[in-house]
Amino acid sequence: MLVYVFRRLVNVVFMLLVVAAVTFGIFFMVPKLTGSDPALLYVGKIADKAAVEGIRHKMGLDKSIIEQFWLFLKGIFVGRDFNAGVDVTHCSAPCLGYSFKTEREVWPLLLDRVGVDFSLAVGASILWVVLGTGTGVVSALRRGTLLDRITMTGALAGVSLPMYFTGLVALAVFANNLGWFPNNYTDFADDPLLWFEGLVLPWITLAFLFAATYARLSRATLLDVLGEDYIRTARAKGLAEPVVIGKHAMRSTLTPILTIFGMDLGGLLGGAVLTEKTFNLRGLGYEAVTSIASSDLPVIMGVTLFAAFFIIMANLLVDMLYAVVDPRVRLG
Amino acid sequence: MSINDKPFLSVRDLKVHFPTDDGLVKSVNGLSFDLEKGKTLGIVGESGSGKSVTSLSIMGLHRAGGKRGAPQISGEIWLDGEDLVAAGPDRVRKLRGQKMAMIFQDPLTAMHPYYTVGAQIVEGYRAHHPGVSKREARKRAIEMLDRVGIPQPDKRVDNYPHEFSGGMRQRAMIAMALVNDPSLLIADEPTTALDVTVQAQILDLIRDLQKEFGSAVIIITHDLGVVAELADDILVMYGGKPVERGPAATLFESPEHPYTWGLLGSMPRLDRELQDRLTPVKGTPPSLINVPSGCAFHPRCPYAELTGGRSTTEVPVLAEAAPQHHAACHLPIAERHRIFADEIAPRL
Amino acid sequence: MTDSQTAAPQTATVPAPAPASDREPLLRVTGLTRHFPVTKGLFKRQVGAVRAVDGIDFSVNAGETLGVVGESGCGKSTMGRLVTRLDEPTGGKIEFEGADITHLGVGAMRPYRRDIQMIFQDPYSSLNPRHTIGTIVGAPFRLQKVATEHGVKKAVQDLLELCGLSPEHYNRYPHEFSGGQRQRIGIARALALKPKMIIADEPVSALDVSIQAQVVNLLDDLQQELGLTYLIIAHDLSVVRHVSDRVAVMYLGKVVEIAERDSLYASPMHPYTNALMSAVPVPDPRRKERRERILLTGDVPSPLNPPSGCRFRTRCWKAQDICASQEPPLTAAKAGHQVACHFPENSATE
Amino acid sequence: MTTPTETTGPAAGAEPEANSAAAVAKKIEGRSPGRIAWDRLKRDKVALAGGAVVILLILAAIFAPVLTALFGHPVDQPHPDQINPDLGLPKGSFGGINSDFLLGVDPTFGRDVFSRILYGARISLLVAFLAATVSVLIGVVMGIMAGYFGGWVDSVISRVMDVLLAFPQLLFSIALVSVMPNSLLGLNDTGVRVLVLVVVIGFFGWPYIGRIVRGQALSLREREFVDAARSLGAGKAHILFRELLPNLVAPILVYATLIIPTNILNEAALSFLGAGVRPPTPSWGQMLSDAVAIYQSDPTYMVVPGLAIFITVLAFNLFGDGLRDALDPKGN
Amino acid sequence: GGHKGGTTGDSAGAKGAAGFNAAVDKVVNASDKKGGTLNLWSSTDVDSLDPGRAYYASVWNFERFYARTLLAFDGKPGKDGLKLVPDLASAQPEISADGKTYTFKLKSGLKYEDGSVITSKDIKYGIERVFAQDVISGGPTYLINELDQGQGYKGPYTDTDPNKLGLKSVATPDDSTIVFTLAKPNSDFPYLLAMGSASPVPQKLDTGAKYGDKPVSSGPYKFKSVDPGKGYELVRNENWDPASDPFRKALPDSVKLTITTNADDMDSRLLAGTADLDWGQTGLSQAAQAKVLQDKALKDNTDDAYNGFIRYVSIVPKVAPFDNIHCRNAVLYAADTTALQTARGGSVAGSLFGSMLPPNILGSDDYDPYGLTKGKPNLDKAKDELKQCGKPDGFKTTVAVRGNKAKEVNSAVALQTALKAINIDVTVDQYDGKLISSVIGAPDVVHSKNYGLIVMGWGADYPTGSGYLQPLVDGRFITSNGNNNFSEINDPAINGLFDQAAAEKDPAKAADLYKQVNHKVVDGAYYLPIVADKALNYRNPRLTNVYITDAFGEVDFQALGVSDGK
Ligand SMILES: Nc1ncnc2c1ncn2[C@@H]1O[C@H](COP(=O)(O)OP(=O)(O)OP(=O)(O)O)[C@@H](O)[C@H]1O
Ligand SMILES: Nc1ncnc2c1ncn2[C@@H]1O[C@H](COP(=O)(O)OP(=O)(O)OP(=O)(O)O)[C@@H](O)[C@H]1O
Ligand SMILES: [Mg+2]
Ligand SMILES: [Mg+2]
Repeated sequence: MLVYVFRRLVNVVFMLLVVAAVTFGIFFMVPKLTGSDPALLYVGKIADKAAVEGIRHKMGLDKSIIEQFWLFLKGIFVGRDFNAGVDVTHCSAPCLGYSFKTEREVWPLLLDRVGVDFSLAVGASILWVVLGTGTGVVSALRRGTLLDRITMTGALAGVSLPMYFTGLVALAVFANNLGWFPNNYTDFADDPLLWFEGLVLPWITLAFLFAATYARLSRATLLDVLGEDYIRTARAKGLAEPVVIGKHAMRSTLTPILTIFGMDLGGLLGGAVLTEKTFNLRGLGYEAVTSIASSDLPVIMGVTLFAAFFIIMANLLVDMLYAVVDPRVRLG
Repeated sequence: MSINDKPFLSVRDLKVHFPTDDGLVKSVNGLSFDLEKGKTLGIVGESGSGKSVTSLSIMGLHRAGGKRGAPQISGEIWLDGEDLVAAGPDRVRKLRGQKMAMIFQDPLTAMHPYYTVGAQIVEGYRAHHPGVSKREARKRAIEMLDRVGIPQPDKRVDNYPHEFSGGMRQRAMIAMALVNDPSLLIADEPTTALDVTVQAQILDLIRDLQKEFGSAVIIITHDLGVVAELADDILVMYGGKPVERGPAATLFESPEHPYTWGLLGSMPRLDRELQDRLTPVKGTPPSLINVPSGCAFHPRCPYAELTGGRSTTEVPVLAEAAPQHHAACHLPIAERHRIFADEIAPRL
Repeated sequence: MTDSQTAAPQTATVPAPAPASDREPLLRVTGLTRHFPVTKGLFKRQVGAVRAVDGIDFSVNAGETLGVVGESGCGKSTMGRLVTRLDEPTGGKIEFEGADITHLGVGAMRPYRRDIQMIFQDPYSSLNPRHTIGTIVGAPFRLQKVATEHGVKKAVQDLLELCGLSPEHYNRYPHEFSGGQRQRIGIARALALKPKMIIADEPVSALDVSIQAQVVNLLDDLQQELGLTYLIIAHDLSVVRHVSDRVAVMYLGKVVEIAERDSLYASPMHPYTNALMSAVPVPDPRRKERRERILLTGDVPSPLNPPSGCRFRTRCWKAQDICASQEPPLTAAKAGHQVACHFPENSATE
Repeated sequence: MTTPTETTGPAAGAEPEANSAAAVAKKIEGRSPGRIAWDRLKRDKVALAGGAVVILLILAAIFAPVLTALFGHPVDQPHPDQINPDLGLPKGSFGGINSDFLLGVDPTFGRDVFSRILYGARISLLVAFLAATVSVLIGVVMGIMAGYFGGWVDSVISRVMDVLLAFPQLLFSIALVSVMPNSLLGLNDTGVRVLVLVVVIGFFGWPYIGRIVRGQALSLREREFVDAARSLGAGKAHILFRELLPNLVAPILVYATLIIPTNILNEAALSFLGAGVRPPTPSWGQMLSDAVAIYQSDPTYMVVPGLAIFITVLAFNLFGDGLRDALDPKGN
Repeated sequence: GGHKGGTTGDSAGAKGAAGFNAAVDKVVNASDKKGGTLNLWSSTDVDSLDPGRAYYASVWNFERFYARTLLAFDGKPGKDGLKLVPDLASAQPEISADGKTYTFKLKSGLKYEDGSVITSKDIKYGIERVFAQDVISGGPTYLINELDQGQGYKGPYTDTDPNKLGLKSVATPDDSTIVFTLAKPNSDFPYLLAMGSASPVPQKLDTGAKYGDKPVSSGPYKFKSVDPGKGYELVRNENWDPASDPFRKALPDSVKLTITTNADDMDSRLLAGTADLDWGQTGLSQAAQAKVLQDKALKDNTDDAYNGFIRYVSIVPKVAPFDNIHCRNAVLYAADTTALQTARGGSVAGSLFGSMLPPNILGSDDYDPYGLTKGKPNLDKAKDELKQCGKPDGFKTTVAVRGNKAKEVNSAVALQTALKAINIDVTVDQYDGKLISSVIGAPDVVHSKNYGLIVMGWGADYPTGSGYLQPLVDGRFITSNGNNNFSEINDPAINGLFDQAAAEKDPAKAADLYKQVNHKVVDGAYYLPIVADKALNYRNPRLTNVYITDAFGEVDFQALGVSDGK
C-alpha cells in the first residue's frame, strides 16, 4: 500500500510536470508565435525599449524557454527572486510565479481564492450526491413507474440545461424578484449566515446539474447491479429486500459513482468558471478568467496547475478509496 | 415417493411465462413432480429447456408480479404443506435460505465480491436466527466451512471470494446454502464451471452432506453423468415441459422418450465400447416463443411419422410407461420398446 | 489479479527423447515453452513468470488425430496458440512439414496459414457479429488472395453445404444462427483453404450435448473426406477418446503422458491420467456404488510457482522423495506409450 | 464482457436467446444488427421525437437565410425604431416581441432575435458536429490502438489521456482561444474562431471516447474472431479496421450523438465566457452573455437563447439515449 | 488613454439641493460635518495605489486622500476644479523669463504619516522613480519626456549617485526648494506636477514595485488595510496638518473602498443606500439605469455628466483609399451617428459631438462641418464624395476594434451597417484589447493589417488642449509602438500651433490656438467623433459636499462627507 501510494505520488508529480510544461509551453510560446510580446503587456502605454528590456529581464523572459521553465520549477520548491537592478521582488516558496500585473505572488492569491471554490464545491457536492443518487436509486427501484419516468425526464432536462442559464433564472427569480437570497458572496469568516445564504443559489444550481448526471448514472448502475448473480444469492439467503438493496446492491452501485465524484469534485475545487461567473463569485475560475482577459500569464499558469493538482489528487484519492471499498483491487 | 403422505415438495402444473418484446416466452409450461425428504431429483435437459426457471420459481426468486421482466407464474408449489405460489413474498422470503436453499453455477459471480466469505455466511445465518450473536454466527460459519472441507476454516473465513480457488468457492457456496440446515437444497449446475477432478469432489460432498442432513435435493444439470451419480429420480425436460420422469436406474436402463434416447446417443461414453459414430439429435432446440405445435420435439424426432400425424397436432401427456416411470410420447409403449431395443440400445 | 508469490528457482528440465517414428511427422514440437512474464512496479520489473507451457514435445502425423486433455489452466490453449503461431513461444521449436516455423513473422507465416487452420471454442465470440456469413467464410480467400474458380461466393456456398449449412445463409449474420450452426460456420471457414492440419481448441465444449454429437460427427466426416490431420484440445475425456487416434495428457504446462488412444484408455500409466479418468461421471446409476474412485485432493498448483520435481507430486498418492527432487522425463514405457512418471501404473516394469 | 450490439445473453443462457433470435430471424429475412437496432429505435417514440427535432434544427440552420427572409429580418440589420433610445432596451414588453419580430429584438441594436437565433444555430451545430468529428476521429484511432496493441502503446496513450483529463479544460480553452490571431490559413475572424473552438472542444473531448473505445477494443481483442483473422494471416490494419472497427460502430455512434449536445453546451459556455465567435456573428452563448447585464430589465432576451440551447441539447440527448438503448438492449 | 474630465455647466461653486445633474456644477448638500465612514464601491479593482504607477482617473482622484503634490486641482465644482492651487508648494512657482525654469518653495512643517518631514528631495525622488519604467511601470510618462533631456536616466534603483538623486534637470538646493529646468518652455508643465506621479516618496520607505501595497501618506488619510481585489481602508493621518492644506476638508473618519465583482450587487447597494458612490464613476448598469430613469425620486440622486472622453473612429490616411480625403469625407457623411450613439448606450451614455476637443477643455466649441450632431447620415453627399474619390461603387476596408469592449464592438458593428448603405464593405477585426500599444499603437501593424478605421476613445491626462489633442494629432508624437496618433497626422501647421501654445502663457490665447488645431483636424476628416462620453452615476443622498470636478470628470472624492455620521 505504502509503495503504491509512493508510486502514485511519483505519478502525480510526473503528470503535474507534464501539465506545467504544456501550459508553460503554450502560454509562453504562443505570444511569440503570434508576434506579440508579453513584456509589452507590463510596460506603460508608450513602451520605452530599455524599459521593455528591463521588464523582460526581470521576468526572465530573456532566457530560453527551458531555462525559464527550470526557474519556474525551482521556484516552486525554493522560492525565487525577480531582479531588476536594485529592485528585487522576492517570491517565497512555493512560488507558483509572480504576477507583475497585480504585483502579487500567485500562491497566496490562489490560496485566497480557493476558499470560495471550496465552499462552493463541498456544499454543492453534498447536495448533489444525496439528491442525485437518492433519486437515481428510487427510480431504479421503481423502474418503469410514473415516478421513474418523471424523475428521469427531469434528470435529462437537468443535463440539457446550461447551468449559467439555470443560474441566471434562479438569480432573477429568487434573488432579484423574491429577494430570498442575496446575490453576492460573503466569506465564512466574516458572517457564516450570509456565507450560507449567498451560496444557497449557487449550490442548488450546481447541484441540479450534477444531480441530474448522478441520478442517471446511479439508476443505470443500480439496475446493472440488481441483475448480478450475487444479488440473487443474497435474496436466496432469505435476506430482507431492504438489506439486499441497502447493503449488497448499494455498495456496488456507489463504487463507480465514487470515481466520477472524485473527478467532479477535483474539477470544481480547481475553479468553477461558469458558476463563478454566473454568480459573481471570486474563486479560482473567476481569477483565471480575469487573468486571461488581462494576459496575466503567471496567474493563468498558477490556476491551471493548481486546478490540475486538484483533479489529479482527487483521482489518486478515489483510487485509494476504491481499493478500500473493493477488496479485489490490489494496490502494489 | 410415498403415496400416503403428502410429499415434501410437490410441484403441480407449474407454468412460468415471460412477456417480452418478441412475444411470450413459455419457459416452463406445465411441470409437475414430487420430491421426498432424503431423496435427490435430477433435472436434465438442453440449454433453455427451463431448468433454471423452474428452480428460481421454487425459490421465489423471480421478479415480483407487475414489474418489468416479471414472469406470469401459475400452478402450485407445495413445500412441506405450504403453497409457495399462493404465499406472500414475505413468507417465501422467510422460507428461503432456511427451509430451502440454492447453489448456483458460477460461485464467483454468485458471491458478493466486496464481502468476506465468512461475512456472507454469517449474514445468511443471522437473517434466520435473529437472536444469535455475531461471535456465535462466526463460529457457525467456520464450522460450516470446515464441514464442506475447506482447510484452515478459521483463517479462510476472512478471505474474500476472489481469494478462493474455483472448487473452494463452490464449497463455500454450499456452506452458505446449508448454514440453516435447509430441508430442500437446489443445486443449479453446481459443477459445470469446474474441472472433472474438482467436480468429483463436489459431487461427493453433496452426496455426503445429503446423507448427513437428510434433506431433499434437486440437482439440475445437462450432464447425464452427473445425475447418474447423484439422483434417485430423474426428470428430463424439453422446451419447458417434462418429457420423461422416472427412477434413475430405469430411466438409464430403458429410457422411454426419443429425446432421452437422443441425449444418450449423442454422448460418447467412457464406460462403453467405442462407438463408430455418435447418434446426435438432429436440428436445433425449439423456440420457446413459437413452440412447435403438438409434441414440441416432433420436428427433431426421427419417429414422428410413426404417430400418424398426432405428434404435430396433439400435445402428449406424461403417461406412466412403467411403474413410476412416465413419458410424454405419442408412440405406443410397445413400439417404443421395440425401437429402443432394436435401434437405440445397440448403438449406446 | 496477480499472484504475489514469487517464482521458485527453476529446476532443469530433462527433455524427453523424440518419439520414434519412421516417417516425418506433419507437425513436430520440441521443448516448446511459453512463460508469461509477471511484472511489477513502475519499471515493469519482471518478478516471475506463469509457466503456461513448460517444455513439451510431441508430434502429429499426417492423417491422424492427436487429442490433448488436461484440467483447466494446464496450458492446453496456450499450446494450441503457440502451434498456430498466434502467440510467440519463449523457447523450443515448432516444425511443420520439416520447416521451422517457430519464430516466423506475420508475413513469413502467411503461406503456412493455408495449411494450418483453427477451429475455436466459443461459437459466439469466434464469428465477428458485424460480418455476414459470406464475409466470414470468404475471408480466407481474400486474406490469402486465393483465386477461386467460380468466384468467392460460389466457393463459400460450396463450403457451407459441405458443413451441412444451407447456401442461402450467405447473407445472414451470425446472431441468426444457433450455437451448433455457428460452429459449423467456423469449421467452414477453417476448411476454406484446404488446410492440411486443423487445430481445434475445445470445439464442442460450449455446445449442448445433443449438438455436440453433430459437430463431432462432422469433424469425423471431414477428416475422412479431406484427409485432414487434427490436433484437438478438449477437457472432456470421453469426447477425446471418441475423436482421437493418440492422446496427450497435460498437467501444469507439461505433457505427462502421451499414447495411442486404446492403450491410454485401457491402461493409463500416469497416476494423474488415472485420477482424471476415474473422476469422469458415468451415466450409469448402477455403477456408482461399485466404482472405486480416485479422489484427488486439492487444486492444481499455481503455474507461477510449480512444485519441484514431478509437478503432480503434491496431489499424488504414490509420491516419494525422488518425485520432489527429480523431474521424471517423458519416456516410452511401451510401444506407442510415453509417460513421465517415476512410478507409472499398469507398467510391465513395476 | 459484452458488446452492446450482440444479442446473446450471458454464457450459460446464451443458447436459448440466440435460438429465439434465430426464430425471429426466420420470419424477417436476414436482419442485420443495424436493422435490428433500427427496428428497436422505431418503437421508441420519445427518441424519435428527439430525432425529429434534431433534424428540424439542422434544416433550420441550413436554411437560415431562407427562413429569415420569410419570417424575419436580415440578421445584422439594426432596427433603432424598436429600441428605447434612453435605455437601449427594446420597446414594448417581452423583449419587443410582436408580429414583425417573432422573438423580439436584441437590446442596443434592435436586431431580429429570431434571425439571430437561427444563425446562432448554425454556429452551434457546426462547431458541435465538427468537434464531435475531431473527438471521434482522434478518440477512435487512439483508443483502438491503445486497446489492441496494449503494452507501451497503451501506456503512452493512456497517460496522454490522463493528462488531458487532468487539464482544467474550460480555463485552458478560454486561454487558448484568447491568444488566437484574427486570421489564419485564409480564414476570417469567425472562421478562425470556429476552427479554434472545434479544435479545442474536439481535442479535449477525445479522451472520453478514447477510453470507451480502448475498453471495447481491449475486450474485443480477446474475442476469438480476432484470433481467427490472425490465423488466416490477417495483418494489423485488417484486424483493426475490418474486424474491430465494425464492432465499435455502435458505441461510437452512440457516443457521437451524446457528445454533440455536450459540445453544444461547451460552445455556448465558451461563447458565454467571451471566447466564442465574435459579434456581429451571433451565437447563443454570446446572446446569453449579453443578456447577463440586462436580464432584470429584458428577461426575454435571456430566456430565448437559453431555451434554444435547452431544446437543442435535450433533443440530442433524447435521441442519443434512445439510440443507445436501441443498440444496447442491456443498457437499460 | 488618459483619465477623464469635463462638464457642460457654467455656473461656479453655487450650492444646491439634490436633483438630477445637481452635482454637475453645484455642491450638493454642502456641509462641514465630520465623522462617519465613506463607503466607496467599485466593480473594477485599482490598477495601482502607487501614485507613480496608476493611470485610472479614479485612482488619481482617490490619491488626493493620501498623496499631495506641489500643485493640485482646486476642490471646486465644474470648471473651477480645473484650477491648480499650491498644495505642498507654498505658492505658485517662480517661472524664469525664458519659461524654462520653475522654482518651488515648500510649505514648512509638512509631514508623512510616520511623522517624518517631507522634503524637496522626496519630491525629486518620487519623480525619479517614474524613470525606472521597468519597475514603476504603468503610470504617465510625461515627466520623463520633459525632464530626461537626453540624460538617459534609468531611475533611482540603478542610480550611481550616492543619494540616488542623479536626475540632472531637477535640483534641490535645500530641503524646501526644488528647481525644474526644462529644455524648452511648456506652459502645461504645472499640470504634470499635479499628477500623483510627482508626489513625494520617502526613499527609505520605498519598496519599489510593491510600493502600492503600502503607499506612505502625505495627505489627510493613510492606509489601514490594503487587500487587493477585495478592498482598501483609509483612516485619518494624524500627522496631516489641515492648516497646510489649501482645499481638503477631510470630513469622514475613514474611507472604505470595497471591490466587488458584482456590478449588479453594487448598483442595488447604491440604490438601497448601503453604498455611497461608484468609485469607478462609469455609470449604472443598464438594468439599474432603466430603473432609475423611470423613477423621479431616484433620478434626482443622479448626475449624467461629461467625463471628458470623446469616443471616435480614427480614419487612417496611410491606408488606401483613405489617402484620398473624399473617401474619408464619404465615411463621415455616411455615418449614422444616432445608431453609433445607441450602440454606446444611448443619449444617457453620451451626446452627439461634431469635433475633437471635449467640452470641458478650454477652446472647445460646437464646430460641426459634417453635421454629425444632426444624427442622420447624409447619403447623397456621401455618394458624391465617393464619386470624387474615384470609388463610386464603394470599396472594402477593415475596422479595428478592441474585442473586450462591448460598446466599441457595438459601435464598429453599427458603423459597418451604416457604411453598407454606400457600398463600403467593412470587416470588423477585433483585436486583443490588452495589446493596444502593439496593434493599433504600432503604425506598421496598422498598415500591414489594412486598418482603415480604428475605433477608440480618449480623455485628457491633463485638462488643456495639448493634454487632450497633442498625443492624437501632433506628428511628433507618432511612435513605433504605444502610438495614439492613429491617423498619423503630421501637419507642420498643426505641430507649429502646439509649439506656439506651449510658449503662450495666457491660457485664453492658448485656447484659441487649440481651437484652430481642432478645426484643422476636423476639416482634414481624420476623425469621426461618435459621442462626448457621459456616465449616469448615482450618489447616496446621505453624502455631503457632492460635486463633479472637471479635473477628473468625476465626483471629487476628497470633498465628500456623510450626513448621518455613520
Ligand atoms: N427474465 C426472463 N425473461 C425472458 N425470458 C427468460 C427470462 N429468464 C429465462 N428466460 C427464458 O426462459 C428459457 C428457459 O431458461 P432457463 O434459464 O430455465 O434454461 P436452462 O434450462 O436453465 O438453460 P441452461 O442450461 O442454459 O442454464 C430460456 O429461453 C430463457 O431465454
Ligand atoms: N496472456 C497470458 N498472460 C498471462 N498468463 C496467461 C496468459 N494466457 C494464459 N495464461 C496462463 O497460462 C496458464 C495456461 O492457460 P491456458 O489458457 O493455456 O489453459 P487451458 O489449459 O487452455 O485452460 P482451460 O481449460 O481453462 O481453457 C493459465 O494459468 C493462464 O492463467
Ligand atoms: Mg440454467
Ligand atoms: Mg483453454
